[in-house]
Amino acid sequence: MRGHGFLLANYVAGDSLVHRAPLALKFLLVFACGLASFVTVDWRMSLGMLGALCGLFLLSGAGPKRLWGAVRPLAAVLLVIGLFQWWQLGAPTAGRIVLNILVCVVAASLLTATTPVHKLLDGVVRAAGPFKRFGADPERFALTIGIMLRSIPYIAGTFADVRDSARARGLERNPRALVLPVFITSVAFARQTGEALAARGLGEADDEAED
Amino acid sequence: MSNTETAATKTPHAGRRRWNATDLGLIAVFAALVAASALVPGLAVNGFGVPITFQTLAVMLTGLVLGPGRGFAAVGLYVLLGLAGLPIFSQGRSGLGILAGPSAGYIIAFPIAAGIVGWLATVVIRRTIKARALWLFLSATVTSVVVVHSLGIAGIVLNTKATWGQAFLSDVVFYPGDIIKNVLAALIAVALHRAFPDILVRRVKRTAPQPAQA
Amino acid sequence: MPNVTFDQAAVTVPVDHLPEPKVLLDGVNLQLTERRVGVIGANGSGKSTFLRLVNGLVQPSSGRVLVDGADTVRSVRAVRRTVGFVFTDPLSQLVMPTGREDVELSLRRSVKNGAERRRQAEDALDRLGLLHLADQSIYELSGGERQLVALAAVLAVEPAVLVLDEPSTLLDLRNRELLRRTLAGLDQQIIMSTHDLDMALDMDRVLVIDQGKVVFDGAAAPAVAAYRALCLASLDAQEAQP
Amino acid sequence: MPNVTFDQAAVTVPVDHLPEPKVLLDGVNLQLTERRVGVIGANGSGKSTFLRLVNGLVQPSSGRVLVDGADTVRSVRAVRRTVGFVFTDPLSQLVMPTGREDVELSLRRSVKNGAERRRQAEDALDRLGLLHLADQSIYELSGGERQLVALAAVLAVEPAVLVLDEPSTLLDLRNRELLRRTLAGLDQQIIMSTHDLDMALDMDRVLVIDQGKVVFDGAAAPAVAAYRALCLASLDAQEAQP
Ligand SMILES: Nc1ncnc2c1ncn2[C@@H]1O[C@H](COP(=O)(O)OP(=O)(O)OP(=O)(O)O)[C@@H](O)[C@H]1O
Ligand SMILES: Nc1ncnc2c1ncn2[C@@H]1O[C@H](COP(=O)(O)OP(=O)(O)OP(=O)(O)O)[C@@H](O)[C@H]1O
Ligand SMILES: O=C(O)CCCC[C@@H]1SC[C@@H]2NC(=O)N[C@@H]21
Ligand SMILES: [Mg+2]
Ligand SMILES: [Mg+2]
Repeated sequence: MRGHGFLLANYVAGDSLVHRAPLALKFLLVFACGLASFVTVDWRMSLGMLGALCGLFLLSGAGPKRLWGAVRPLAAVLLVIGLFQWWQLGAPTAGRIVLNILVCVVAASLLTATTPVHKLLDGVVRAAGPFKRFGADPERFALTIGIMLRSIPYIAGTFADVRDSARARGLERNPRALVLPVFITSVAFARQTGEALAARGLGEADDEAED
Repeated sequence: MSNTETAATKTPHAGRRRWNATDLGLIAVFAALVAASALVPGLAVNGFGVPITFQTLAVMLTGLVLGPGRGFAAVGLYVLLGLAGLPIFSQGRSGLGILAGPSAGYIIAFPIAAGIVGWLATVVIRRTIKARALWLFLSATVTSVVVVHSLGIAGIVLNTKATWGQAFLSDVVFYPGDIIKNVLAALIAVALHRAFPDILVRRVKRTAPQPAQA
Repeated sequence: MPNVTFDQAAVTVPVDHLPEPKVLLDGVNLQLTERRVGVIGANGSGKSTFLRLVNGLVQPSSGRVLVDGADTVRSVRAVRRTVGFVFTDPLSQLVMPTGREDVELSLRRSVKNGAERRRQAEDALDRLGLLHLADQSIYELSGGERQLVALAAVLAVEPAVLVLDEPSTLLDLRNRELLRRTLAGLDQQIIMSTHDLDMALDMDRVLVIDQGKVVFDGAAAPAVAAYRALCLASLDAQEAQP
Repeated sequence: MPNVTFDQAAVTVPVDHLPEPKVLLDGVNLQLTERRVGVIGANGSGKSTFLRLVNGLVQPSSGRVLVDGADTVRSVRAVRRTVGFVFTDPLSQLVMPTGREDVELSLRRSVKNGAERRRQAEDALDRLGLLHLADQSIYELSGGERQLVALAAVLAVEPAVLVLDEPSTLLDLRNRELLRRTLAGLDQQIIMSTHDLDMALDMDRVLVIDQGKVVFDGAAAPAVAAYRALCLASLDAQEAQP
């Protein structure tokens, strides 16, 4: 679980059109998809968008497995929402809602699957540049985002690991042994990551600069 | 060598302490925790399509464990990335459009709530050893009523054509769940403070003054 | 002694970017009835996968694994009652904030009375000389102290089969000796992987695993010799390469 | 060689359930200028604390630690540029999904240009013979490969001092030998803790730490002998007790 693209597909090296597209453009696409999902009124339009995005994703060479990997964690949620909305608002609306969510997920994965992490960080650093004068530190901001993106699959992974260690001791029915460790391991992971960065001189505030 | 020069610039506790790498790690991971909590399917939905979610648990826990500054930053980062297009709002939604929807008030309230409950937690941790869980629970519940639910209701009224009364009634359904989640958040927070005693109130003090010269 | 049987057990996992699934363990056929069984082999050879099969943490993709006749897939719960498991990384095993709480958690299933549980937990910690660290956060223990606490948590419940995945990696000379003596004093069956070849030499039977296959199975001394030969061969191969 | 100076450095931490703060390290006075310094001692004696002082991951509660004259508290950034740190578990150190990205992360601070960074990262991986693994997920690497990738990420920024906390514990025979050879080929000053006494014997100077104090400081062979004696004494004391 740990190493897998969860919600966001992992980067796949490549030289496709999507890989070479400027980061700003890809981000704009993600952003637009987020907006569009509130504007589209017809499920057929959503379906069209989803189809186009999936096409782009496959064009990038990242493969259908990765695409499915990113979407899979949401499958249960989407099924529940879909059925519930169908019952409440009818099939077309339910379809639109579910498709719109998929559009957002695939768009975000398209960005992460075709952009190496350091380019993403460079992009954030550039975007946050103007806030420097208000005391922001773009480099550290970008680093934090980088760690967060990496932590989502990690946390999902700890669920599995914790279940393993509870099972190994025959405690798989003990809610305390299942819930608490997820949080404890996540915090431990956070501190470990922080220390690992600090040891490499990353992420610390400038001590030479104003303090 | 550089002693005289650095002595002047390094005043560790004057003014705001700057975050170190560990703080950044904590902010990032708690933001991720909130994101992960949004994906746990929220079954019931109130009249305006706002689901019951585990976000409130994660948001309160973030404040209770990280304190005001880092708590606000972590949940703020989560909201920012969600608005930017990462599918991490409830039910995998994302984007600026959410600000026009019925959840808008709740989402805006999240970082503020984390900040306030974080401040309360600092006070509780400094003052108490026993019954910490109870005080933390009370802090979370007061914050959730005063900040999350009131801003949430305001959001519903603003973004839908509902009256205050309708909005209030639709919000009330969340209370039982939120209270249970706050109990959990408080219990987990107490355990986390035991596992990581220096996470919020820094215990390590520099005892002896620095020798001026070697 | 209990009887751990591998019946054509194989483990394969699909890997994202490979067309074929990866073979972690390849059709293992064995009956383990000795009191002390050692498992040695290179990093990534499949030792942990092998051990995890014994208590059902990993399920065979084909074939079966039986502990005293109970299938690790169909009767997981029975198997887990018989088999205790110690992870290499103590932090992936310790789930409570302090050592005491963690050992007590282990005992929850077998000891219902709270006071008695507490007594037994302290006992277990004391046997490894850890009582003074019982209430310290596990994140503030040193690496070796943590590994001992993890061991205490599993030893406390006295399982009939004890599976240990490299239990001595973080231990110092003294605690390694303590672990050796502790294990020597136990009546349970022990199945243990280790990179510490001295420890392997104590075993009644040693398996050498290489690339998912059991390539040697026999007495300790020749097994260790076989493993050393394997290592040297691969080092020489690498030397020759560039 | 760089000069690492401990000037009455002590580390104490308050522990919740204890009335007195705990002493982790007790007024250490040392100058380390040798090329290879080993640190050995029992579990919980204070080795990791000692090593962490060198790059400011732990701050002295009193006294000072200087690296080439720079104080580890007042000039952390300068110190961290000079001192690279390798943790026991490479997975806790590698923060990016692939080796290449992790090494590039290391270089972020010093190299602003993306293409140049990429080139230097490949260089760093190539120097340890790891280029062919650059794009593999770190979870799919073997233990030894992972440890070497972690080392490459630290070496990429060319630190003058390399601190390693038990780098070989998770490694098999072959990878241990590989790590040894790699370390032997480096120009940096190396300060390393280890429970592997063979590895300690390679060092130019070895410190034995016991209960927060440096109880021996000298050549490798007598240091290892002193440590063995210490262990035996404490084991005998325990035997005698019950
Ligand atoms: N879920 C998985 N998916 C893909 N590969 C895996 C998975 N689990 C293990 N592996 C791979 O299977 C091989 C065997 O792993 P295993 O953990 O059993 O090795 P090991 O002998 O215990 O090694 P070590 O001595 O380093 O602990 C390794 O190459 C590992 O990378
Ligand atoms: N933050 C802390 N709070 C309280 N005690 C601590 C803390 N950190 C470490 N200790 C204690 O300090 C002692 C020294 O720890 P340290 O990690 O330096 O030992 P070590 O020599 O590296 O041991 P090992 O060989 O097991 O890694 C241990 O007894 C540990 O329990
Ligand atoms: O769409 C979102 O991401 C936000 C959903 C907000 C849900 C609110 S938070 C307070 C209240 N308690 C719940 O369980 N759900 C609502
Ligand atoms: Mg293993
Ligand atoms: Mg240590």
